[in-house]
Amino acid sequence: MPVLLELDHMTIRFGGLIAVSELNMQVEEGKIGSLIGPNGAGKSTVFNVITGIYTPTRGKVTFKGQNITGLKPYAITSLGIARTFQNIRLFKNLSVLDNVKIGRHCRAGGGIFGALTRHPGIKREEKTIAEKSLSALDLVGLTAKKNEQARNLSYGEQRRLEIARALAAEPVLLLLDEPAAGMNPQEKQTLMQMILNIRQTGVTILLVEHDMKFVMNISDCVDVLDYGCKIASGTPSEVQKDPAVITAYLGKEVG
Amino acid sequence: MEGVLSILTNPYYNQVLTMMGIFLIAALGLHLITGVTGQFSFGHAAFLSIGAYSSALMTIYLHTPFFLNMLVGGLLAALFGILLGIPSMRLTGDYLGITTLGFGEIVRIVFINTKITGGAMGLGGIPKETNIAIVYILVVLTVFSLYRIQNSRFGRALAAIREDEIAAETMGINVYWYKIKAFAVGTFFAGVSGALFAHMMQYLNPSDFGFSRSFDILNFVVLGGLGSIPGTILGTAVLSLAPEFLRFVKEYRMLIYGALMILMMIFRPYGLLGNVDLVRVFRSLRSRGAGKGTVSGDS
Amino acid sequence: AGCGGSKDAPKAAGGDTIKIGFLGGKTGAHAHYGIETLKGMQMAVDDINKAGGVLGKKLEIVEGDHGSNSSEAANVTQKMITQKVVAIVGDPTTGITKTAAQICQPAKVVLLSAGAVGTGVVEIGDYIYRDTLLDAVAAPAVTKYLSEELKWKKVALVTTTGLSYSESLTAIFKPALAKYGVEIVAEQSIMEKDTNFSAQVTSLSQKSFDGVIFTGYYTEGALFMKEMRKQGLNQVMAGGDGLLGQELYQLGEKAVEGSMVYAGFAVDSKNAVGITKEFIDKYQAKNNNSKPDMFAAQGYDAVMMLAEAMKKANSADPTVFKEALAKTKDFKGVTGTITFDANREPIKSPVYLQEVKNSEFVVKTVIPTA
Amino acid sequence: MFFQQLVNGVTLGATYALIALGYTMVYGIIQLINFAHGEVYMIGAFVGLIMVAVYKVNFFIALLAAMAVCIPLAVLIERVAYRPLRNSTRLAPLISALGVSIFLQTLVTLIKGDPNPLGFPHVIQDTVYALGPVKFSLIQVVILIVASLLMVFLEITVKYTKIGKAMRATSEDYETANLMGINVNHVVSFTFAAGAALAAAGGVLVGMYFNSINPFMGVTVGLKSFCAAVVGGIGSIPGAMLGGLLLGIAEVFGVAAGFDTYKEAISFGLLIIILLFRPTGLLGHPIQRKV
Amino acid sequence: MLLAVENLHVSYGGIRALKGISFEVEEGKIVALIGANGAGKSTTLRTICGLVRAQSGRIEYKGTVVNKVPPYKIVGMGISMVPEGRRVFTRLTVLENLEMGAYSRGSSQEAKESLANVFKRFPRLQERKSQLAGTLSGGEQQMLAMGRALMSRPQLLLMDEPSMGLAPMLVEEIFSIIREINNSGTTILLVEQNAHMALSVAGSAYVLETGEIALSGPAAEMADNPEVRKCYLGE
Ligand SMILES: Nc1ncnc2c1ncn2[C@@H]1O[C@H](COP(=O)(O)OP(=O)(O)OP(=O)(O)O)[C@@H](O)[C@H]1O
Ligand SMILES: Nc1ncnc2c1ncn2[C@@H]1O[C@H](COP(=O)(O)OP(=O)(O)OP(=O)(O)O)[C@@H](O)[C@H]1O
Ligand SMILES: CC(C)C[C@H](N)C(=O)O
Ligand SMILES: [Mg+2]
Ligand SMILES: [Mg+2]
Repeated sequence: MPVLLELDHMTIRFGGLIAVSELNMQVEEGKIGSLIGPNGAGKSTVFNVITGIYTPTRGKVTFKGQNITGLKPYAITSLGIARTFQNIRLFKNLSVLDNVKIGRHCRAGGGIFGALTRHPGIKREEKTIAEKSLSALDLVGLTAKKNEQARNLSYGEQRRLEIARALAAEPVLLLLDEPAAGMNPQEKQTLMQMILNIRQTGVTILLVEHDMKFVMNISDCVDVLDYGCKIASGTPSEVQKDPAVITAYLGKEVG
Repeated sequence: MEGVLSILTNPYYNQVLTMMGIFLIAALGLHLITGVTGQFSFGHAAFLSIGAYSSALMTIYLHTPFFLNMLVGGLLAALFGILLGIPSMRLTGDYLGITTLGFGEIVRIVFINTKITGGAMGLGGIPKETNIAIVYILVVLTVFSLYRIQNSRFGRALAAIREDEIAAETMGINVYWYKIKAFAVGTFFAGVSGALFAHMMQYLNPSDFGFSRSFDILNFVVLGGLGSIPGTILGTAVLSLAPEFLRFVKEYRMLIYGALMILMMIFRPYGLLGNVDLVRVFRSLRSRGAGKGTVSGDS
Repeated sequence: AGCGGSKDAPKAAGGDTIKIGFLGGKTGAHAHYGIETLKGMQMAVDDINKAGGVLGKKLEIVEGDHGSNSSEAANVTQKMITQKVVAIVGDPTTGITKTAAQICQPAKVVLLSAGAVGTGVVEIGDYIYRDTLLDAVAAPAVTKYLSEELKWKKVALVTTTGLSYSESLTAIFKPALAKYGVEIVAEQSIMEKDTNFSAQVTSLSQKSFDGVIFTGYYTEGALFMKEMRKQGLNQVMAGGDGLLGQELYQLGEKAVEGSMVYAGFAVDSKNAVGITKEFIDKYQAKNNNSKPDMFAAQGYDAVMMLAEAMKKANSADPTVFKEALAKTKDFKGVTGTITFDANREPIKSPVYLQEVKNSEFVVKTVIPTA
Repeated sequence: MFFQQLVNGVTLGATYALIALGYTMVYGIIQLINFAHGEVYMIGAFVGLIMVAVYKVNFFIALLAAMAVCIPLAVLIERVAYRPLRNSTRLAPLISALGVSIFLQTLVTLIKGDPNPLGFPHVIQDTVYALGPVKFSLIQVVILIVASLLMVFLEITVKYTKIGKAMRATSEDYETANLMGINVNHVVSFTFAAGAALAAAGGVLVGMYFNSINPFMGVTVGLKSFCAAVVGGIGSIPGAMLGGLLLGIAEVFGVAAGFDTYKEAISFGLLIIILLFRPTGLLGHPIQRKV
Repeated sequence: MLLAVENLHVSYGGIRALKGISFEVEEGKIVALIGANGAGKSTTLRTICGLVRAQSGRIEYKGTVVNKVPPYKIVGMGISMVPEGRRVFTRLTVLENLEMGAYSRGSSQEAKESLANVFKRFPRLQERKSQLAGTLSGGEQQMLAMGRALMSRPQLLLMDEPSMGLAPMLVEEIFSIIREINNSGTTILLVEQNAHMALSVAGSAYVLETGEIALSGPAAEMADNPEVRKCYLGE
C-alpha cells in the first residue's frame, strides 16, 4: 500500500515546551491508523500541524507525495484532508444541515456570480450538495434533527455532527480527534461500524482516541506518543504488549 | 388604494420613503458584512460618501449618464471596501470595528481637505436623478441579490466565518478571501446608496457622512435582527420613520428615540425579526390556510 | 372636495392663514441659532397679525426642527411644503440652507435664510434669498478698520476646518488682509468641538503678531483665547458672527476681553432708535431682559420682508410675490437697510463691530458699507 | 518648543488615558464597548460643575460628589440596558449603549435648557510653573498624577485581588464563573461602578482643564479614548495609559508639524497602523489559536 | 436525604429535555446517572446547579427547596460541579483557575491545603501551573476542571462525564479519586458514559432515556440487568 501521509522529523515547540519532537510517522492509503498516548502527549498538536493550524518548528508533512508544510488550512482541506475537533467547533447558530453543507464547501465551486444567477450548473451543484449532506447526516443518525440549530444538540449528537460535517468533504484522509468521547458503549459500537464503513469507501483514517477497546478493534496500525516523542509503533496487538506503552499509557495490558 | 396614491404624490411621504429606500440599500450592504459574515463595521458611511462624491463628480464634470456613475460609485466604494477588508485579515471583532470607524473618520477628513469636492463647503449643483421608482427598483434588486447570495455556497461560507473562523477554515473556506469579498459586495451597495443620496440631496457635505450616520445604519441592521433580510428591512423602516412620527414630541424626540433603542433591544435582544424563521412562519400560515380550504388535503 | 372626508380638507380649502415655515435646529448642535431665529419670527408674526395681517389673512408659523441633521432637514423641508407653506425662513447655517434650497427651488416655495452667509446659496435659484450681512461685504470693511484704525500689521489666522462657514470666511479674509497690507504670520486650523488647543497655541507662541483673526464659532474661540492666555500670549482676536453669543465671554471670561466680533445686528443701547429700539425693548420684555442677538433680529426682518413683498405683489403665491421680493430696495428692518442686488444678494448696511467689555458685547464702532 | 509640545501632548494623553481606563475596565470584563461611558463622564463633569459653582465646595468634595452620582448611574445603566442582553449577540448591548448615549445627551440638554457649553470655575489655581522655557500648570500635574495613581490602583486590584480575579473569570465565561460561587451580577456591577468612578474623576478633571463642558462632550473624547484603549490593547490597564499618552503626543506633534487639518485623522491613522502590526494592541495579549 | 429531585420538568424553548424525573441522592453515597446522548443527563445536573430553570417540579437540597436559588448561592451551599466540556477559564493560568475554584471558601489556609491536595493528585497541573489553561491539552483541561471543583471541598459534587478524554491510566485514577473523595465524606452525583466504571463505584444508579427515568436501583443490580448491559456496557 502506498503511503498517503508522511511526517518527517516533525517538531513543534511552544515557547520552552516541545510539544512534539522529531516525529516520523506514516499513514498508508486505505488504512485506519491510530495515534494514542497520555494526555498532553501531543496528539492533537499533530492534527493541528497536519491541517495547517500550526506550522511546525521543524520538519515536513507530505500528503500524496506533496509537501504541505506551512500551507493554509483551507488549502490543505481542498487537497483532501478533513478533520473533527476534540473540543467541538460547530457553527452553533446554523442548522444541522447547513453545518454539513458547509463541510462540503471544498467539493463545490459556486461563487457570487453563481449565487446571483443560479444557472443550471449551480442548481445541479446545490442539489448534489444537499443530497450528499443528507446522506452524511443519515450515516451519523441525525437526519431527524437536520433543521435543528447545532447549538441545541446534546454533546454526543454534536460529536456526530462534527463527523458528518467532515465526511461531507469526501476527504481522502479523515482525521478524527477523540470521536468516541462522550458516547456510551452502544453508541461507540455504532460509531466503530460507521468508521469501518467509511474506510470501505476508500477513505484513509487517522484516529486519536483514548478508548483502547475502540482503538484496538479497528486500527490497522497504531503509533504511540509520550511527551511529544514516539515511543512505539505497530499493529494493535504489538503495541498493547509493548512494555513502554504499558508503563507510559495503558497501565495494564488491555484485551 | 387612494392611500397608496397619496403616498406617491405627496412630496413629503415621497421624500421620506425615498430616503428610507436609499438607506435601506446601504443597510442591506452592511447586513451582508455584519449580519451574515459577522464582521464589525462601524464606518459604513464612508462608503456612502465615496459613492456619493464619485458619482456626483462624474455627473458634474464628465456628464456621463447617471446609471454609469452610480455603478462606478458602487465599484469605487467596493474597491475601498476591499482595501479595508485587507486589515480584517488580521483583526477580529471589536478591533476590526474600531479600525473601520477610524477609516470612516479618515475618509471624511480627507473629503474635508479635498478641493474638488468643495471641502467643508460642500458640493452643490448635483442634478436630481434619483426618484422613488429608481430607488425601489434598486431595493428590490438588492434584496433579491442578497437573498440569493445568502442561500448559496458563498453565503453559507460567510455564515460559517461568522460562527467559527477556525472551523470555517478547516472546512476549506479561504476565510480572508471570503471576508474581503463580503466587504466588497457590502460596500458596493453602500456606494450605490451614496450615489442615490447625492442625486437626491443635490448637495453633499462631508458632515453628512460622520460616524453617527454609520451607527444609524448599524442600528437598522441590528435592531431589525442580525442576519435577517426582512429584519434589516423592518429595522430600517422603523428607525427611519420613527423620527418622523416622533416629530410632534418636539425636543423630547431624541430622548424617546434613545429610549426606544434601549427598549427594543431589551425586549427583542436578537432584533425585531431575529430568531424568527419567516419561512417557517409563512409555511405554517399557508398550511393552516390550505388545511381549512381543502377537504382532501394533499402534500 | 369634501367627499373624501379627510381631516386635511377644511384646512386646505379654508386658507384663512398664510403659512410660513421655520427651518432650523431647535435641538442638536446648533439649536441656539434656530431657537433665536424662531423667537424673532414669532415676534414679527405677532406684530403683523396685530396690525391686521397680510392681505386680510393672518400669518402662521409652521415649525420644522431638524435637529441639525441634513437628511432630516430635507425631510422637514418637504414636509412643510406639503403643509402648504408659501415661504420658509431658515436655515441659520449655510450648509443646511443649501440642502433645503434644492428642494424649495423646484417646489416653487420661497426660502429666505436668516443666517446663511457662505457662498453658493442664492445661485441655486430665484426662489432662494437671504437677509444676512454677507461676509464678503463685512470682512473687508472690518479688515480696513483693523489695519487703519487699530494699526494691525501682522496677524495669526485661525480656521475651523470642516466647518463650511469658517473656511469660506477665511477665504474672504485672506485677500482682504492682503489688500490692506496686513501680513499673515501664522495659520492654524482647529476642529469644531475641539477643546484642547495647546499645540496650536504653542506653535503661535513662536511668532509675533498684533492680533488673531478667528473665523470659527464662539465655543472654540473662547477656549482658544483661554489657551493663549495660559501660555502667556496677550493678543485679542477678531472674527465674524460665528463668535457672536454670550457663551463667548461666559466661557472665555477674562481671556476674551477686548476681542472683537462683527455682525449685521447689535444692541447699541445708546444709539438705537425707531423700529430697532422698539424691537429691542419688546424682545427684552418678553425674554427676561436678555438682549436679542443677530439671529432673532434677522428672523424678525425675514418675516417682515416676506410680508411686505406679499403686500406689494398683492398675492401670497410664491411664484408671484418672489418677483416683488427680488425687487426689495432700501427695506428698513431692525437690522438696518436691506437691498437685493441684481444677483438677489443682500446689500446691507451697516456692520456692527462689537467688543467684549466686562463680559458684555458693546458696540465699538458702526461701519457703514454703502 | 519641543518640550512644551511634549508637555501639551502628555497632558492631553493623560486625559485620554483617564477615560480610556474606564473603557478598558468594562471591556475587559464584559467585552462591551460601553459607548455610554462618555456620557457618564459628561454627567460627572456637570455634577462637578454644579458642586463647584452652586455649592461652592472644594475640588475634592466636587470629585466625590461626581462619583456619588455617576456610580449609581452607571450601575443602573448596566442593570437596565445591558444585563438583559447578556446572552444575546455581541452587537445588541452595543446598540443599547448607543441608545443610552443618545438618551443621556438629550436629557442633559433638556435639563440644561440648551446644548451650549458652560465654563468651569477655577477651583484649582491657574498657577503656571516654568521649567526653563517649558510651562505647565497645576491642573496638568494633577491630571497626570491622578491618572497614574488610578492606573496602578486598578492594575493591582484586577491582577491580585479576589474580586479582580473574579472579574477576569467572569469576563470569560459567566456560567462557569457562577459555578465557582461568583455572584456575576455583583462583579459586573462592581466593574461598572469602578468604571464610573473613573469617568467621574475624568469628567471633573478634564472639564477643569479644558474649561468647557457641554452635553455632547462625551462623544469625541469618548471615541478617542476608546481608540487609546484599543491602541494600548483593550483590556490591558497599563495599555490604556500607554495608548492614551501615545495618542495625545501624536496628536499634538502632528498638529505642530503642520498636519493640523488632519488632526482628527491622526489618532485614527495611528490606530490603524498600530493594529496592523499588533492586531491586539501594544500590550494586548495575542489571541492564542489552540483547538 | 441530601438531594431529592421530584417530578422535574425542563424544556429549552419547545424542546422538552426532562419530562418529570424523580430521584434521590443519599448523603455520603455515589449515585450514577447514565443514558444515551441527548437523554437529559447534563440538563439534570445543570438544573440542580441553577444554571437552567425548571418548568415545574422540586429540587430539595438539605431539606430546602433550591429551585429558584441562583447558581452562585448554590455553590455557597456546598454543591459544586465539574461541567461538561471542561469549561476552564482559558485566559487564566492553571493556578488562577484553581484559585477560582476556592472562591466561595473563606479561609485561605483551607485553600492552600486543597491546592496541595490537587497538585498531589494531578502532578501535571503543578508542572503547568503558570500555563494559560486555554493551551492545555484536552485531558489536562479535564484534570483542571476536576481539580477546580475539588478546590471548594463541596458536600455534593456533580460530575458530568469526568473521565471524558482521559487516557486509560487516568481514567482508573479518576475513579479511584472519586472513591477517595466520597470516602472523605463528599456525596457524588456522577454522570458517565463509561457506565462500567460508573456502576462499579456507585451505590445506586438511574438510567435516563429521552428525558425520563427508565430504570433505577442499586448499581450492582443495574450492572447485571441485561438491558443495561446491552445498551450501556456494550455487551
Ligand atoms: N498553543 C500552545 N501553547 C502552549 N502549550 C501548548 C499549546 N498547544 C498545546 N500545548 C501543550 O502541548 C502539549 C500537547 O498538547 P496536545 O493538545 O497535542 O495533547 P494531546 O496529546 O492531544 O492530549 P489529550 O489527549 O489530553 O487531548 C500539552 O501539554 C499542551 O499543554
Ligand atoms: N441549550 C439547549 N437548547 C435547546 N435544546 C437543548 C439545549 N441543551 C440541550 N438540549 C436538548 O436537550 C436534550 C437533552 O440534552 P442533554 O445535554 O441534557 O443530554 P445528555 O444526556 O447530557 O447527552 P450527552 O450524553 O450527549 O451529553 C437533547 O435533546 C438536546 O438536544
Ligand atoms: C450660525 C452662523 C454662525 C452660521 C453662519 N452664518 C453660516 O452661514 O453658516
Ligand atoms: Mg487532544
Ligand atoms: Mg451531556
